[in-house]
Amino acid sequence: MTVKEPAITTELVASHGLTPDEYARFKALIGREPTFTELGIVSAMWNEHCSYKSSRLHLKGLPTKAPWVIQGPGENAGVIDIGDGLACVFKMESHNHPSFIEPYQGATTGVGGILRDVFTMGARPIAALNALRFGAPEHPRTRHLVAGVVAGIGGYGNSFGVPTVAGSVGFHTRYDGNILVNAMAVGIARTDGIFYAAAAGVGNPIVYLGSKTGRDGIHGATMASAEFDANSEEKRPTVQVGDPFAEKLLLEACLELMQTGSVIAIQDMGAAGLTCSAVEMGAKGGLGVELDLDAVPCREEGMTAYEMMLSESQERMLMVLDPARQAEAEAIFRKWGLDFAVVGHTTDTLRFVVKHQGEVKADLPIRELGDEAPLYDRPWNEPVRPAVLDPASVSAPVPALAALKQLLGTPDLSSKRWVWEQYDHLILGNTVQTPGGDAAIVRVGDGPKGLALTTDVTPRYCEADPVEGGRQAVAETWRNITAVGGKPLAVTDNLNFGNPEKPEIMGQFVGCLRGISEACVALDFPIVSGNVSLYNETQGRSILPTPTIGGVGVVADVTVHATLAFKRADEAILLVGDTAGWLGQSIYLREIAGREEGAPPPVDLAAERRNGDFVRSLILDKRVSAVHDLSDGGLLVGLAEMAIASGIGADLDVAPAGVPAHAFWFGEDQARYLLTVSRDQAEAIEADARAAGVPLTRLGTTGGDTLRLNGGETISVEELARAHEGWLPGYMQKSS
Amino acid sequence: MTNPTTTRARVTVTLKNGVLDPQGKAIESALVSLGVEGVTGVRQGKVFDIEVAAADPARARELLAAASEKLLANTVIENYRIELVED
Amino acid sequence: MTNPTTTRARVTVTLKNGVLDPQGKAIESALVSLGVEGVTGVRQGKVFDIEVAAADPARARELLAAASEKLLANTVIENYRIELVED
Amino acid sequence: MKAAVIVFPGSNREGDVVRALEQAGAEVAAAWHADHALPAGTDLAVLPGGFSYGDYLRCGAIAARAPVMDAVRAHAARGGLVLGICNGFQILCESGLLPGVLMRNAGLHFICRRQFLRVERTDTAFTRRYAPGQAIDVAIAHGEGNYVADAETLARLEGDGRVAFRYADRHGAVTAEANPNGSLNNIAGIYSERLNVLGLMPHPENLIDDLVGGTDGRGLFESLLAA
Ligand SMILES: Nc1ncnc2c1ncn2[C@@H]1O[C@H](COP(=O)(O)OP(=O)(O)O)[C@@H](O)[C@H]1O
Ligand SMILES: [Mg+2]
Repeated sequence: MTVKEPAITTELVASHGLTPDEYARFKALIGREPTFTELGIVSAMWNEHCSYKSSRLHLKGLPTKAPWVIQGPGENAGVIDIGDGLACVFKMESHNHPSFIEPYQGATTGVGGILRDVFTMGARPIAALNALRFGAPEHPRTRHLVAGVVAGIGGYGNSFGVPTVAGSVGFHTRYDGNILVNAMAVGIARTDGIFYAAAAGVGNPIVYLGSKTGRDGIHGATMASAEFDANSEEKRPTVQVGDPFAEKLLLEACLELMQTGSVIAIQDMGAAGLTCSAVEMGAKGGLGVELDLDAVPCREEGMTAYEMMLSESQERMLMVLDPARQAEAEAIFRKWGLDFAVVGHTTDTLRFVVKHQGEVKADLPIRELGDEAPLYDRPWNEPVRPAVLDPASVSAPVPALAALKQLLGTPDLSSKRWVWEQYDHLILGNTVQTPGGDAAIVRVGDGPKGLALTTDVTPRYCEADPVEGGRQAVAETWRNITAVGGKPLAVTDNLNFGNPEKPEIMGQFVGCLRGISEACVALDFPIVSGNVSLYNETQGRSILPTPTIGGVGVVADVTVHATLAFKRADEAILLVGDTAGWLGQSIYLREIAGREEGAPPPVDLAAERRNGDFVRSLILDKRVSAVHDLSDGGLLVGLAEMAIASGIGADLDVAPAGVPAHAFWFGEDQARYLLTVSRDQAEAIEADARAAGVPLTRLGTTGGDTLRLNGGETISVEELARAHEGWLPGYMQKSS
Repeated sequence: MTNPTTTRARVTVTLKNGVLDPQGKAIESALVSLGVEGVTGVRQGKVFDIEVAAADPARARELLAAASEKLLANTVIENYRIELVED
Repeated sequence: MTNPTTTRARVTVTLKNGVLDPQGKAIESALVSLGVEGVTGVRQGKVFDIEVAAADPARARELLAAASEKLLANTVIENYRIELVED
Repeated sequence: MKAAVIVFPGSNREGDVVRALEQAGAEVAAAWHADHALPAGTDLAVLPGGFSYGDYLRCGAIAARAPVMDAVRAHAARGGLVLGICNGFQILCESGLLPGVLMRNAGLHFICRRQFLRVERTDTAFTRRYAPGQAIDVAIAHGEGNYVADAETLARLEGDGRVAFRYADRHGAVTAEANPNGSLNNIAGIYSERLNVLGLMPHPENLIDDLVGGTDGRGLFESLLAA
């Protein structure tokens, strides 16, 4: 049964997302009209997602090198050396659009995809993280999206068996039509056991592994199907369904197979499945690839070459195997109940040849598919920097502690316990620091080494000033790792922006990247992997620029780390870092004063480093009992979080000098930490800070079960805890 | 035995064609290994047995359609079917 | 379009009377809070659409009963019902 | 003590329980779902947590019918010890080794958090290292842990003292607020008639280390080793 393929028309080309110029370029490259299958292949290879055509130019400038970087961007995930022959493999990826359409399945397949990226490189996943942005709580779809996305992330990770240990959740009306679901996975491999995508050797078998291929997620073409197939809607679900069980088996089978030494190259099938994976393996290895689609395990009957090449069915892998070990490899996959099929071989022709039912469906130059992909230097506008907001111009309508309680119960600052309690964060028995702290700490094997992990970004800062916002995202990531005693090593990024064809959006992108680069250089914090998600825009309104940063640090001995909870009464509370009372773009300004304006807090990277290194050395010398970095909401919010986590109160007796009180308490100045130390240590630490050039202020003392400001206002810790813990579960219970 | 002012109904929710059904797949292979011969395909769906406070069948269907659209079925990947139960 | 040597069937598995159904209860209250009026009871069950390689209906039923008893239903708390689908 | 930890496709907490057993001094071997026998000399068969066969259909349903379960049944019938944790508990119920079923949590969400349990009796092979009525701090991580049984079964379990653990508050008080999933009578774990089979939803194997939450889970494994 052969299906008649549609003729290549201008409309068909356009519906594949290719511009007339791009199509002309492709035709020139191959010297003839493409076949329908070839059109599908090039549309997949040259779309934004695979080709990075709008962003590639700017990504080139990112700092990606350091002595401990084993593999930077360009492979399935980044790899860093964490000592003792071990490597940490990690990456973050978005699944924004699918999660908006179908939150549960969109999120599951996002988690599945990023886990696959990590174990494709030979690493066993040991932790997952996520960064989520939803629309305004009042928006009619928000509750449904939150419920579905959270259940989906848990549904996949819990079943797969990886602890989900950290993340972030934010709400803003600018995400009403485009939520963000960024998922990060972290794995551990031996430094001598990393696997790459580059094929090697002519005539080696290309093997398909995992689940069968269905008509999942074949976009581009769904359209043209009017004449192609009347039932296309039913037949080609645009939403993929995740199967964590299959992925768990795939993980075990792949790692077992890698042990045998039979794997020459491996690539997971992600976006544009078979097309991208096969082309990349060949192009990276300087080889041609010939596929025979008759051998592809299919879930449905009558699948065409076009459909097989574009299917995004999940839980699939492509490998180049040592032919001598093929039988051994197949036995492993059969044992795990997975499909195993030789679907092609490597060639020395540098052509990408696809055969189906005895016909050649595609015959393309393999390197050019990637190398000759369009590259755009899109015009961009230098963003206008907003004026600095004078804190004295911001009124303080409510007393500080009343404002504090209100802030703790706002969507952005409220506890996200409702979310992370749906994630198994304890499995594997190595979660030394659970969600709720500054960074999670996961022990590596039986220790003593551990990893400190976090994801961060402050989109409102990025919107107001992309460069400063980019710097801040990296700085906060670095700070969160530092606050638990970790040594920050490297980051992955997930750059979520609107339509890059608009110069102001491109300006945000370029600006954020510049800020990110500066901070990564200054903090010795290279970028080893990442993902770009553009066109997050509905009806002309884009999301807030959201370059999520995922950070990894190493904790040399997990028995020496810090948590944010107060440990006991009668300890000194110290503030590290300068406080100018920066209210521009603060949560206080938005939630209490009802304004969203001003320049975001400036990031002094030298101060970040100086203050952070000082705090880390105190932690490693076991001189502090609790540490928390300051970010959203400022000083009092940070202090309240330390009190709530412990049930212990505090007495603050510092009179803010030269700064309006509410700006002191709620300003979002950067490079700051709160510490507690035993009272007899305080003076020595103050002296050390002075010597190191680190600003340090004594704020007060822990104790009791209330917060007290300068002997005046008080509020019970319990009342604060109720406000903090109450909002999200209360919101999720209400009817939409 | 039923209250004359209520209607009983069954809503059946099934996956659309072509949507992967991991559950069906796992059940199918379990049946094979349990020695149940000849099973060549399994797809799993849900049923909801519902009682609605509406005596009029048209009104009952209306309520059930609302329930299905809003909650019972995920219409991106599932179809639903409403049947009223006669006693 | 079906193969004449196979039979298609639907097995419906429902909770026995008296067995608590937390999911059904939760759906009921969710429907209420979604503003779907008049739902006075929900019980959730499962359906399995199965193809068996048996042309003879009696033989097909036999296989499906085996599948249900051995796996599809937990007969401690669930009932099952087999219907053959006519084309 | 020789323990056999049984791995099904989709098991995922087998490593956690192996670590707890080994730390307590057990000799641990792995068994595979397709095996027809337990490793020679097995004293204790352990069904670990996870999502066996994806937990599709019903939790534990497919695993309960795997070949290795005949061997587990025979082992139990001989009076051998069997421990099922979380998915393992679900498998024991599905296989008929323990009565009742575990249904969807009353709140319908998967819940992962720390949870206190009251130890109901300390004269069994699993709990002799605990004090009677002791409140232990362990972890739960499940979506379907809502224990349900018919009235008669429940009365028999209670009458025979076969409830092993109940969800409780930090003082050991068994209250509705302390019940995370809606289980009848706050039941977190039950024994078989001869007290040689224990199924429980919580994860004592994740609380064996001061650095990772605490050590209240150790008592269970140390009890077994003292058996
Ligand atoms: N989606 C999520 N998944 C897991 N943990 C989360 C999630 N959202 C927030 N958390 C956790 O809640 C705590 C507070 O989050 P956040 O306010 O973003 O921390 P910080 O200000 O230190 O970056 C962190 O421990 C974080 O890991
Ligand atoms: Mg922090």
